[in-house]
Amino acid sequence: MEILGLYNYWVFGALLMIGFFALIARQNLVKKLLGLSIFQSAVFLLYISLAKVEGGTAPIILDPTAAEIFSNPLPQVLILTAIVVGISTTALGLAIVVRIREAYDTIEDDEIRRLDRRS
Amino acid sequence: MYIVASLAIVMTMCLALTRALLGPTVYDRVLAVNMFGTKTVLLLAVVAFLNGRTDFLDLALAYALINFIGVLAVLVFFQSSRERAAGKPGEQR
Amino acid sequence: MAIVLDALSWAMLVGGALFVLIGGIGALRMPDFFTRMHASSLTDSLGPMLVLGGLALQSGWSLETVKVLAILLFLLITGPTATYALGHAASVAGLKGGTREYRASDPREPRA
Amino acid sequence: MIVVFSLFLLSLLVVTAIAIVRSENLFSAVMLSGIFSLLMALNFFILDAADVALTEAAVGAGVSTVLLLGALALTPTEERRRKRERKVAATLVTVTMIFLAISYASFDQPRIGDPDAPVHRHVAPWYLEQTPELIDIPNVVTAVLGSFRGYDTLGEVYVVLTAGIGVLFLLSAGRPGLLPHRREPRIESSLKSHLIPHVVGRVLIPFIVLFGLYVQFHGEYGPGGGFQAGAIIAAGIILFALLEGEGAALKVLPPRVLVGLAIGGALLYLLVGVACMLLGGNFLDYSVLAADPVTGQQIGIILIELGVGLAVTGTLLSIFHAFAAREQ
Repeated sequence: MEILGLYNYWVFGALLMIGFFALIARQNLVKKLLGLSIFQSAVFLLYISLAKVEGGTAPIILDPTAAEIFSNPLPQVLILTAIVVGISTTALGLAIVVRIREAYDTIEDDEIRRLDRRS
Repeated sequence: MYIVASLAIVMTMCLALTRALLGPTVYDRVLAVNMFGTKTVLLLAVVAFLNGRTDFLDLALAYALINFIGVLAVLVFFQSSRERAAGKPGEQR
Repeated sequence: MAIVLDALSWAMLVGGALFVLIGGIGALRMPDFFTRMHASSLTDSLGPMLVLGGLALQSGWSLETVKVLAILLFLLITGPTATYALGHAASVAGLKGGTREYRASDPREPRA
Repeated sequence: MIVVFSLFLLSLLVVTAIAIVRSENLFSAVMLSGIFSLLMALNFFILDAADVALTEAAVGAGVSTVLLLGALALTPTEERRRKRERKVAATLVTVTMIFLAISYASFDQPRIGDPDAPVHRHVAPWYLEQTPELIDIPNVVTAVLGSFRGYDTLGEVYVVLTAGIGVLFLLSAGRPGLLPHRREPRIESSLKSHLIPHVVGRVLIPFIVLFGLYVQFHGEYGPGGGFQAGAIIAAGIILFALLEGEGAALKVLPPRVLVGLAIGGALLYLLVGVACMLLGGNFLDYSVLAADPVTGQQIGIILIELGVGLAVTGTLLSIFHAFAAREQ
């Protein structure tokens, strides 16, 4: 049981590296962006995992006198805002991809570089 | 009993995910995503009862309302890509 | 009375879970798209009805019941609509029914 | 027992992520990332983060899929097939090594859920203890978001706004004016011809917007707040745009209004902070807004949540319309 308490870290590592792999090894720019958002989600997962307290519940204190255990609100606040920021930055990335496609007629990284070299 | 129900739902999610991975047509994938969404609503509701925090049913309600948009967006996407493939006049690409 | 309601709600929960599972198996094992859709769409209505009905019985008569019933209502409206729309799109695109495996001539992924 | 679910759902997350990276068709990658988002929300929920799960639900189910599809409509959906390159193999080895290193390092980390972990020993107990006393709202997450760490949130709102402005700049190049203008009527891709989805969707829109408002103003008492509400309302209006065609949605909420909402919301947040300074407090110290400091805090939080909601709705809808306008 003790070892299972570390499982979230491993999943975090795996997701982080899957996203990183997509970012480096895939040539397609949209795929790179999807990899970036997986990378981002890995970080979200790490923060929320850290916020968890055993036997706790979400930090909404309905009855201040009751002695309940609550999970840590701070990482949740950070990630809550980060999710919305994440979608807007992904949109920014997609906008850049759309413009690249209009200029080069391709969204493959190596082809773009080849076209750049030729001109 | 909540446990039994949620286990069955998680198993079903697994099956739906397998269908999404296998495909083979794009419609199978959309179907799997739709199924997965319904199962998510159910699991959220059951786990809210399991944990005794029924004030969190809002989450399931949010998914029940919003999941539909994804499927409709896919349909609009199909429709517009079909129109584009048919080469409608006035569509410069 | 309470024990009857309790037993009924447990039965509904387990029954609903069973139907959900059957739908999942059907969606995985059926041979082509339309039969898969058949399996998943029917159970996507019946399963939530039973599961959420069971939950509503459990919660007694409170705000939770209203929320559970609202979730059920929205699922019952949107689920079949999504299935209809998807099936319509698939048939317009020329996907044929019939118990056979996927063929290379079927429209696969849309190209932009 | 819930631990088993948690492990299972986390594993599904990894499987889905691998499938996203492996699939060669970008459309199926987008569909799979929809499933990824659903799984993420479930994991957040099981890890006791109801607010975060609601945010992921609001953003992931509606807005994110629509934006990705909007971009895919403008780019090829098929990834070019290529032979396995040496670079890929090298990357795979490197990535595996780093993964193993992270896993090895995890043995020195506190177990998940350990109440004595350093994270839980820092400011968090103070927040949990002081919120009922200083702000007196049940949802500690909203209290920390709005009041204790109001600076952070202000910054995040401006990041969202900046990203939105960036998208508008990038996608409006080559046409007159920064905002996408009303265009000639044309054959639009809408679902008008599909009777059943059209009717059902129209029934649903008021409920989505109503639910968004509920999430906005119930955020002090349950999971919710400006970020979630903004995303949900934006999703509702995007549904309208999908059903009636994008032009009809622009007629109801013209681009100017959307940009006005985004900027107005962000300014409202800033002005609340400035008002606090003018009334003799610190920047974003809402205690001075009313005679009673606790009431002042509550008023401040409601105002800034409103600002956040407006800014997020305006920005997300502007981004959506910018992509849709580029399509022609």
